[in-house]
Amino acid sequence: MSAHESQLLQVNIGPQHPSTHGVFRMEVTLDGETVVALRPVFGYLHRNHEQLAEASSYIQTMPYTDRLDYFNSMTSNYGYALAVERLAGIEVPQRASYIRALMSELTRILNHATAIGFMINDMGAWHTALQFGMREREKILDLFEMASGARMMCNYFRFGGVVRDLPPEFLPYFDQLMRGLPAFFDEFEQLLRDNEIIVARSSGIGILPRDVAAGYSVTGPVLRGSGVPYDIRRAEPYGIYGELAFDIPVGSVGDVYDRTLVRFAEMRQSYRILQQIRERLPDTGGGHINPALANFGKQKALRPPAGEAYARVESPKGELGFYLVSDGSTQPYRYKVRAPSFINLTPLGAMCRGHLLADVVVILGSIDIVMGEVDR
Amino acid sequence: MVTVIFIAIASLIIASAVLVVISREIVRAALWLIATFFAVGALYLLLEAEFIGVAQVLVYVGAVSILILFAIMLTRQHERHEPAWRAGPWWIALAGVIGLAAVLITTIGAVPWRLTDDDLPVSRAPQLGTALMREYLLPFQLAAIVLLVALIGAVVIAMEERRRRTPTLADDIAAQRGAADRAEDGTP
Amino acid sequence: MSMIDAVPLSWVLTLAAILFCIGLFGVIVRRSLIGVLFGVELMLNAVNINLIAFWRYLEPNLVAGQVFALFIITIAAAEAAVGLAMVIAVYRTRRTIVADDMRNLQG
Amino acid sequence: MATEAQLAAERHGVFLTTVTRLYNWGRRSSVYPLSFGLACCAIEMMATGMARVDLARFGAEMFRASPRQADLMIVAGTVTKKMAPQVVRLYNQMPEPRYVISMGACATSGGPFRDGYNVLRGIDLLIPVDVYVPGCPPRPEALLHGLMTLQAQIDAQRLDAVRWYSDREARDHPVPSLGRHGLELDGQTIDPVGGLPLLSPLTSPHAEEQRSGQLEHPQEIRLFPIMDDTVARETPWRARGVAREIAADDLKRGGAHE
Amino acid sequence: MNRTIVISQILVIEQAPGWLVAALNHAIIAGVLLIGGAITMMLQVWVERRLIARMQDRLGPNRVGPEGILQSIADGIKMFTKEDIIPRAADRWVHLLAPIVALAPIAMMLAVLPWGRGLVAVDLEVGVLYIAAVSSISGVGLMMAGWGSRNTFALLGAMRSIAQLIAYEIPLIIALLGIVLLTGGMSLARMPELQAGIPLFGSSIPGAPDLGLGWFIFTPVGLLGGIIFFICALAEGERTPFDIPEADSEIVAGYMTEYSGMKFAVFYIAQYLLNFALAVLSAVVFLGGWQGPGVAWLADAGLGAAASLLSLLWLLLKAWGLFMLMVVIRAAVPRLRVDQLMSFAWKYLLPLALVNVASAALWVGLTEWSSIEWGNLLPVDGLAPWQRIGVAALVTAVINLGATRWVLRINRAPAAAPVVVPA
Repeated sequence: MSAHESQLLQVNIGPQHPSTHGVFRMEVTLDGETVVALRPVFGYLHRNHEQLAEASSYIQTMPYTDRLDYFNSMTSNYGYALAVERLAGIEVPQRASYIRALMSELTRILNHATAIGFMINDMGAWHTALQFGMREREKILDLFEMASGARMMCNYFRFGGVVRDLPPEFLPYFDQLMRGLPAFFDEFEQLLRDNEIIVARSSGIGILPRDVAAGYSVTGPVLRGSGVPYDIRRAEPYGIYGELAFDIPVGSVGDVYDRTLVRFAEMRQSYRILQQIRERLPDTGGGHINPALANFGKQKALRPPAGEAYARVESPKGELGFYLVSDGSTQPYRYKVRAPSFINLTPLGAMCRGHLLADVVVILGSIDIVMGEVDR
Repeated sequence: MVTVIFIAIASLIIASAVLVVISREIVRAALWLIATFFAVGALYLLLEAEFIGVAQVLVYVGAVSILILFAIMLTRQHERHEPAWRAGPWWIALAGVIGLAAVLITTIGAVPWRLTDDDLPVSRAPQLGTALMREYLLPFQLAAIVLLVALIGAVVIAMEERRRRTPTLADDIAAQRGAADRAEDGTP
Repeated sequence: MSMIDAVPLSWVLTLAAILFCIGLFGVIVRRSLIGVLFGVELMLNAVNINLIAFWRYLEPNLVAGQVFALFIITIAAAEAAVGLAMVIAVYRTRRTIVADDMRNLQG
Repeated sequence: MATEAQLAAERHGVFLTTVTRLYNWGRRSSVYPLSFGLACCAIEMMATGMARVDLARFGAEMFRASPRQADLMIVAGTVTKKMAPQVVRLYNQMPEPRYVISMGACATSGGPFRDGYNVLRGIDLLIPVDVYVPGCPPRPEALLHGLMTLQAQIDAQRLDAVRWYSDREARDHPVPSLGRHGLELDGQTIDPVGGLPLLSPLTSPHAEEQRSGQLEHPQEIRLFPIMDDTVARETPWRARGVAREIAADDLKRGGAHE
Repeated sequence: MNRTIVISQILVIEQAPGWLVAALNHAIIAGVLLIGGAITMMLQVWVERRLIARMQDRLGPNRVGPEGILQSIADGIKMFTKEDIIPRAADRWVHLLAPIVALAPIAMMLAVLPWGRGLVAVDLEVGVLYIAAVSSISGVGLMMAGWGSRNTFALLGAMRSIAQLIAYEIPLIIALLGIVLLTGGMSLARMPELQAGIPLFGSSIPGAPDLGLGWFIFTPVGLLGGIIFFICALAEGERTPFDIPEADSEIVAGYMTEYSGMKFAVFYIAQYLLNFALAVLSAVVFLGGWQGPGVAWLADAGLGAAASLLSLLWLLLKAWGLFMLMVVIRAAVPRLRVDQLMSFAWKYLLPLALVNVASAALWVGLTEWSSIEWGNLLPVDGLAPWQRIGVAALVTAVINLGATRWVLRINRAPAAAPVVVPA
């Protein structure tokens, strides 16, 4: 043992720790306060998601996908619905696609607003930034509740569409929200983007270079923050995303600050998409669901032909993929989730090395993980 | 009244000083040392040397002992007990020290001290300041230089070597690229 | 009622002498460098008590006693800083701060 | 704030009730929760502290990171078998008087993940729960109601009857470990897959909580329907080795999706 | 000139021995200060929770008593009846004594602060030095807590707090030193008395009314010193953005991780009292202390008691204002990192504080130059006092402004350099 090694300090952060975003554990080796090595330990929220899905019928899994990434139940629903539709060859009416995209983009705003808030919280702010994000989240959740009946676990998507059409009071409230959003973006950005301390805490921290990021196959704002303009909505358009105009914001350095800026910019892009959807929504044709599957009994009795399918969506955290193998029965033979939080977590150790203990929580916050998705 | 206070302070000084010397755990010894410093500061106040008393607390309790605790934590001495805290023939040392104390105390008792009847000056801090700036200006400057030298010396001695720094991912990549560039330039 | 009326000078000097001897004992018997430093600090404090006592009892109008005490405090602070820095440096290279283990001073 | 019984006792000039009222008033007005979230419900727990449903009004917004300074553990989310020992340990680290709110279906009973091999079927198998808040996840208002229920419970307690402050030596709750077949306590599996727990459910704090030490079906090997292919899903009631309660439970669910 | 209200004069007991009167005197003063401190601390907690709630669109505690003002009392009852846990691995006595060692010096600080016109418990000649000395003791308490708990997070928190304390104590004392030069003494009780008159010129203009506004903060030296002092006070009191010793998102609760019930409450009280004492100190040294419009007028009119009361109100107003500023800062910004904190102290505050001391010396030289010992070196001999002050203000303002800009520029330069961008 060299003189250097004996001075190292082992610290166990988690699974109960205020800033591990759930039940996540990090075994950190410290030299003074500098991180020499970091080993993520997870599995504290392993809830047998995939196994339960293989023992249930296809539609029974839909509520479980809500609980994968519990911030973004709508996009998880979307990914799973897309996979089953691809497996069974189900058509989706145009109006349903619009509603789905609308819900996805609302989810993205919700997720990014709270994710930035949580990250600033990890930097030591006293919940004020989080409060801003949560305030918008409540407004968006009101809309979700109007449409689906539930705040968080919406269970709104069905194979071939969504469970019910938007209620009449939805659009006025939606317009009201849209009127308030630009002011919220401005206020949020003004508060956080130019804050001297936040810039000092986040710029140059946790740099994930472009090729390393690609090597770790991270996706979402983490990858885009490193300067790779990769977005499933552009790379492999699903639903109506091929028809919508939006930009893919990318960072230049790949540090925590870039990831935050990418999230800010993505919220504005989502707003742009929402505006386009709002314009076209009244003219869309087709019902909210494919008439062949409008009856819930038919959804339950769905028996896709034997085969396999993979579908992916751009969840706010990155590429969310669902892989399904059917043997022709009412239950999937194999069900696998490619969870963005889990993949994005892999470079954490490399990103934290050489930084201080205080930076670790900020870097973790900038990755924006959800343990429900990591452990499944 | 004052006699009682003096005896209390004196016994605190001696008891904590003894505990400093015989405590096995180094952190406990350091804490007793702080108690000693504090009691000595109180004694100065009793002797109506307020400035020195406050300076004693500021320098010894506020700086030196904190420094000591810091050094203990840095050298990880708080994690181990000192099983053999005494060097071999400690009783010889004890006997010698007791002998020295006896000699000193006898001498103190033997000397006829010429006590003064002068009154204490009312404002003592300005007097001290003036003295430092006039009669003792050179020693004062020297003390400042000593402090500066000690400061720099301590920093130099305790400075960590730069190479022990753990490189970050970006540093690694930059180093690799630098090496690659150098290889490109260097190879003819 | 001030102290000079209540407490004879010899008591204060005796206190300082005892403190000095305790410090000396610590310096001799302590094995760790930090422990030795503790002893030195105790001895310096004993000297300071003497200086202040002489100033107060013998020459209260001369500030020399206080000035010297102040200088000793200064030097003690410098000594502690350098001493502890050396302790840390020694610990870095040898992983010990026990004085007996240091036979030679070569790095 | 005081219950009728207390008011009645006070009319009779019982001094202790006044002290009790003060004591209960202090405790109910200053419940510091442990900042501890497990899964989905944790987000709604945070939403409870935020602007719309302001938990701070009840003096309960001081989420403490250290269990030593917390009074209330809100078990918010699914407790997996890997996490259960940590939850019990955290509970043990909290100083008395301490309260537990089981928030959401998962913490109460395993919820939608009840069938999973890695999911504890309710945190009350290991630690006593004061208030259960149903929902998946419960709305913030529901958690607020849970807190107010807890406050009502605190109000009903009498200083001379509380279980803390007695001479009884403080005993930690037994911390299970994750063994080969699930959670183990003293080498015995206490929550076998699909089985019933060794520990009887611990109820409210004024009930003397004691380990029953009895296994309901000590010798029976219980198999979990999903894990064992001998168990036909369509006829769970015929499955060999499945406890009757579980079979009945599965029967209900089996009926639901036909 | 000792305007201290001597309580023994009120409680004249002819037969009582002198030491009994003195002891009673001290006991009463100490009692008043400690009870006042306890009430202040409770109000502080309530104000902080309500104010932060307002900044976050919430209501804050409002159920206990009118507008929730009894919240702290409920907290106190709860904490003092909670189980006291001493971890088995902890060092029992050190763990027990640590909160006391942390609180006691802060209570001792209250004694020398001048609370109003003539309201000072102990007028110490070396008051400023005493404050510095005593406030550094509580660091020992934190170290004891960190070490005695035998908890990694607690030890990390203690080490951080000590490192921070050492770094910020130096600019704090040097910032005070500038004012000591200005007043020519270290007595805290005298400082407000020297801040009478009108802004900047004090009472140097003959015939100008005594508005009690000659605060040091209106002079260039006092302004820079005050800003440095307030920043250091934030660090010393472990307030955001310098609350890294108890950063709960990193090291759980820092040195108090293992403390429960009563002992935790003592740490809590210590922290809030320290914040308040530092706010009062800032007010006394830089914001004129108890000086304010009306105090001098009341005193001249012969209403000494009323003047004292008004002066106490002025001081509390300033101190609470500063405390609320601390709260607002806490709700608005995240915390700095350890190394950033250190470099801020050593690279920004320390040089500025040193320049400020030089400015203060220049100020004293320009305004009070009267000796002919070294000849007519400074061209201010023929000027009236207020003209000298004008010249001094101009010179020191230029120096301080230049130094601030220079320090900001040289420190900003490397930070603005592009980060390594490995493509």
